[in-house]
Amino acid sequence: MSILLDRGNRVLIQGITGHMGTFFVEDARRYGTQVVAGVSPGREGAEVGGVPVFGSVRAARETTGADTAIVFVPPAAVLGAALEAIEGGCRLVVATADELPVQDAIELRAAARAHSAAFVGPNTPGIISPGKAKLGFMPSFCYGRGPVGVISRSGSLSYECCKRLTLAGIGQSTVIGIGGDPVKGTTAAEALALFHDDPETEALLYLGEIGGSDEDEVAWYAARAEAKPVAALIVGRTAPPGKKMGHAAALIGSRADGHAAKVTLLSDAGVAVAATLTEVIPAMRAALARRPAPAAAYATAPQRS
Amino acid sequence: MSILLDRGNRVLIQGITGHMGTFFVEDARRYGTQVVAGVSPGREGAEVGGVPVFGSVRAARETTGADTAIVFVPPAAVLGAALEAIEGGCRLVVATADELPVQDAIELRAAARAHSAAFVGPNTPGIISPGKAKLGFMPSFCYGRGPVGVISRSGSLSYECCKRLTLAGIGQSTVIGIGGDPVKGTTAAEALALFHDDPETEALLYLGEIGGSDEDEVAWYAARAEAKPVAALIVGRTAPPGKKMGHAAALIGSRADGHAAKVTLLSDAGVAVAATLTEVIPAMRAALARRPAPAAAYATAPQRS
Amino acid sequence: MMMLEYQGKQLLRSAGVNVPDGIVVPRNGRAVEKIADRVEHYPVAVKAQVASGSRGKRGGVLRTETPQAMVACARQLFDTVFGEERPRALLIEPWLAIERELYLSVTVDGRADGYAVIYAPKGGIDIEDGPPPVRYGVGAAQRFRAHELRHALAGAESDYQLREKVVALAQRLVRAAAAHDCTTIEINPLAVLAGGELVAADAKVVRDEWAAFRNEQIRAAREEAKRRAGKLLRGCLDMQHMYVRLDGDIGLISGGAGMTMAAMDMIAEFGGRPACFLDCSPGPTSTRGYRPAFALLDADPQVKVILVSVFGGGTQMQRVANSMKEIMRERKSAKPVVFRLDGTNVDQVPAILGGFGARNHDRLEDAVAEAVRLAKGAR
Amino acid sequence: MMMLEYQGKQLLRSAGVNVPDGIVVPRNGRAVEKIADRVEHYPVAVKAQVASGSRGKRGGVLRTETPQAMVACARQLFDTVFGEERPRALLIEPWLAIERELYLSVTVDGRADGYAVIYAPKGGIDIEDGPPPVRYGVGAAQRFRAHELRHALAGAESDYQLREKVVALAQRLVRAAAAHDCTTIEINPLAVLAGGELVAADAKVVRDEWAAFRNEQIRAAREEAKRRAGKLLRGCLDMQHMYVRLDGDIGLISGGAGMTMAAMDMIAEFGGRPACFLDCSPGPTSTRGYRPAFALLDADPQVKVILVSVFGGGTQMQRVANSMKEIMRERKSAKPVVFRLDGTNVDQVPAILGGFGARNHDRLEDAVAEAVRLAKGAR
Repeated sequence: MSILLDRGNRVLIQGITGHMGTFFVEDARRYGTQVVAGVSPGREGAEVGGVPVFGSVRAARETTGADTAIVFVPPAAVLGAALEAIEGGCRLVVATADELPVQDAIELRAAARAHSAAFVGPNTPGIISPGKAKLGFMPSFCYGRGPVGVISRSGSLSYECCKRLTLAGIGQSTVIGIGGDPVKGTTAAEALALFHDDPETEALLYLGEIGGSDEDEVAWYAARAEAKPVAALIVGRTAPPGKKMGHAAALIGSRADGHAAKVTLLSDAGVAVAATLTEVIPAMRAALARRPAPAAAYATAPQRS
Repeated sequence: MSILLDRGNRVLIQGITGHMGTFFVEDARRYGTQVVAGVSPGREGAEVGGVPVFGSVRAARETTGADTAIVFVPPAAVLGAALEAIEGGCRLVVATADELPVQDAIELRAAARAHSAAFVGPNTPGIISPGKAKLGFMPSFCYGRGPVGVISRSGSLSYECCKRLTLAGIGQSTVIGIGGDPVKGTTAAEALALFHDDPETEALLYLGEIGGSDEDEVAWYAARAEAKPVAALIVGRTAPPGKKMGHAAALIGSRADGHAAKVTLLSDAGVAVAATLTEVIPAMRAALARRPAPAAAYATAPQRS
Repeated sequence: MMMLEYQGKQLLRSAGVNVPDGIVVPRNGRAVEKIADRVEHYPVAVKAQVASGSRGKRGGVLRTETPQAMVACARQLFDTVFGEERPRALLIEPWLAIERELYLSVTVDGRADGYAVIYAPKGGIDIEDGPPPVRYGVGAAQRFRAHELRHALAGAESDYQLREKVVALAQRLVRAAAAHDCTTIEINPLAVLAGGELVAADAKVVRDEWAAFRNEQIRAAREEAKRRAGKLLRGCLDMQHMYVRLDGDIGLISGGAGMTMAAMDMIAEFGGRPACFLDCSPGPTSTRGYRPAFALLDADPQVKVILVSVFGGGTQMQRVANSMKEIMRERKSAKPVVFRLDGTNVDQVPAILGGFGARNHDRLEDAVAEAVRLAKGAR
Repeated sequence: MMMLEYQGKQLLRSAGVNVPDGIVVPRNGRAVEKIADRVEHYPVAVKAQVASGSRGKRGGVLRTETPQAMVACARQLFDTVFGEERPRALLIEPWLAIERELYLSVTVDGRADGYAVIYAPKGGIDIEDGPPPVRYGVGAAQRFRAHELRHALAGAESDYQLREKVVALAQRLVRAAAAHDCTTIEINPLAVLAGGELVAADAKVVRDEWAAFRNEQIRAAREEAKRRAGKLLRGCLDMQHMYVRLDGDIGLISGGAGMTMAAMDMIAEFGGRPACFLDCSPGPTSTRGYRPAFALLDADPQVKVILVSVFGGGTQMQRVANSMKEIMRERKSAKPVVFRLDGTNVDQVPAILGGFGARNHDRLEDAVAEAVRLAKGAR
């Protein structure tokens, strides 16, 4: 198992005729992702790397049974494209774009909730279930299949950390980039809930940063008696207050936004917290050491890579 | 029977402590309307003419079982008050206010549809089911109970016409002011559908004017084989093009907006059209003369006044 | 409330829409002289800024090639009357090298429960004169869906790259309309330039005056409209009266838009001619409210007789009758006044009117007939 | 993007919010002399217009009673440095007779899936220093419900008439925030005057820079920020780089906000000090993209060594390596550069870097240790 994405997802690419879309066709397919359709209005009838192009999500879905979308269009067009996918019945929609106005993220989140679709993004590399499928532009070689569910506010940081995990022999069930914006298609809390219900996931790694309130949700989860063990890395210890550190949400505006407050909050909730990157693997091992024996935790035996 | 409003409605007044609200308590009750509650935030615990005042629709409904609301608050506050009533579970909400921004009307209409509530207004005197109840500030003496359902875009014009009907011995089942704004809580089409299903209503009088598209809906209804007979008055024969005649929607912007086009449209659909006020009673009589015999028309015998 | 072209274009520009880089020349003798210094490239379009439509057909847009010709055009346009108004300003823009003209508008439409987007592949003309345009009913602004408009446009616009640009622009217009309380944003023509770029060559923006409480621009425009109105009309506008001047001689003081039109129509039916649409119901139905209406019509030489027609619901008619009594007592004009008051508490009216020698007509027909008779006698 | 107080108040005024009737004095020697002519009533507040916070505590707001004192205050404020900036303008406002100070803000809040309204019955201070304020999670702007905010305020604000005014104002603020792509509108203090009127005595408005494509004001403000930046920084901003200057000596050229912070933190952990947060990932990851980053850090005397740390997903690392090769060839500075490239196609990187005598570090730890060592040596 894994969350949201596995070999079964039938993927359509919005903006398939663009640079990113074209690159993704090959890269994702090489990884095992079922790329079944592209959407590019006005270019219907064309093919990109053997993938048929349609003029609308509806046409693509009717012909190919696509149920998952990834959006590679310019920021001003993301709202329209992602709404089309969400309301057109896709159960998972990923929009990687950064530079999306927060108003548009607010609308997309509301639409996804209304249609019971999972929306991942914006400002994220996407989601990958190692050994099964990838839906985004993360570097495939960093990932290995295993028991750790990873949630990250930051793209590159998740590549770095997952490579460290994989080199340390710790595989991942699914790695989800929830993105660095304040309003998220999938929040840390929602990702935690999905991982909690996923039998393959035995422990969690949360990659957070200063600013925002996602860490509150992680702490809230970790403090529950039935929680799976959680490790976390919080970056931004050296970030000055009042300055936006790249991500819209990475800004220390109040005391609770700061590095120390977040580390304390998470530690108090029982999270194995890495205050810097060098401590990630030890923290992860500490969390994994706390997992219950598999027989007690799952009704069915989890699949391992 | 009647539509939307009868003796059963339990009415709450939003803005009961204001000038209009206070006047309405007495006037409506005198007519037989069940006024059970008022809402005036911060004034909870007070009474107006013996009616208890609450701080919210929720509190009013919980204590009094109110299921119908009339909104007498300043235009800037109408959106908030009417949304509270619609989303708070009232099945009928009347907002008489003119000067409501059309954006707010758009939001209210969407909310009413989402909650399956009837919303009447804005820019209307309200609704009256003669001999049963009134929810608005129309002059009671103009109305009498009977078989004609009246739909009007204009307030005073409906008083004038209903007085003429009543003096001519033609009573009304319900008189609904749909209002003079372009976006309406209840459209002509929706009012027609309600009257069509109302056994007491045997014929319809539609009071329209230049501009807008309500008359298209009336013609569309009247042209149906099973339609109840319709009479109509269209005012504005002498209105110049390109000028707003008081109502936001009463503006001749295209050929279809003009008086002649609307009269032709309705006449062609079989409506007995009065081109001016003096022809209303003859037109109404012509329509009533076309009604089928009651036994053929209804499964159950209609109640008559 | 219609904005002048240059104001509408400012609004469009603020919403990220391409508009020509124009110069606004206010109505002011000295300014005309100085225009030439600010224009760098010719030819330019010199455009009269007037609220009335069909400006183009009436010669309100002139193309000029030289500074001298431009100043001459500017003077000429400032001296021209369009409809009933002289230009309040001129807009001088680079003359666009237009490859194609489109039509695009966003407007409040009851059938759509909100906004509708209208598109025609051939712009620059009255949209009613062409084939039926594409209409996409949006509803509330946040209900705009790019793929729905795209689908609607598919049959009418074969150039898919242009179609995408129109979709993106329409999305921006719908958002701007809602954000700025506009009831109409019409771009006609929407110009396609050689590089495929879309530019709003003209702009008609109508704003919702009832949103004045939350929009300073609208509030200021209403104040400005009052300021421009004569003193007498301003008195009426201050009372929220709705006034449209017509060309007849029977001044109508009325209540309710539909009822006012019904009275106008009946005046015509009885052989008379209404001098105005004057709906006094939005303001106070008191002496204070009606006084400016009488002042306006008494001062208008075209008005021969005044017909007061009010059918009150929330308005209590004995109060209206008492206001009439007060106004008649203080009034200087000798123009005859005909009364037809009806509605709540009308039973008290005849006595009050009788108190100052006036008579209330039970039926509108009788009042109108009397007014028409008096107007004919006065000619 | 934070607006200056006077700009924020202009936005509030346009949305129908009461603000004091102020005069803006731009940074300009002559203007200071002329202020006195435009002020009719004293006392006035002379307020430095700076983006940095806690202006009040730093003496950026002065009360003056006379024209002479005002001019003196204006000169003094123009000469004062707040945080890192001198005032770009002054705002002169009538000194308000405040009966009570409240706090009201609307801000984007992930927990609310959109906007949240924050209210505190005691304003004028840092909201964190008081008791927990009232927080109403709105969500999308059109989800604002007056009765929900009213309910939320019931415990904190006992004056029901004031409560209703706060509800009406909050509704306007939420609408304005959405209409104008603001991420925060904070009014602190929100002044209650003797008549019960609410006036925004201060305003902090932050706009969403990603909405620049549909909002000309935001686009213009971004351009203005670039214009104000030095030439070198402007080169980076033109490439969409995100730059925050810090006080260390290790210049960091990095990709990804989180990864950049991780590298900063590791530098500190290893005993070094980062000179900046410089995330180059939003722009082109090409020679064109990285060149201004090197130009900026090479020219900064505080920077002793440059650490290039990029972990690419969509970015192909052989391209980044080739860009580095090109930049190193054309670069004049002798500052040492340490590389740690990883990610897609990293296997091609060592050969390319080796081609110009550089070495790629496999692990960030090694690269950081090397950079810290070099920086210490350079001191």
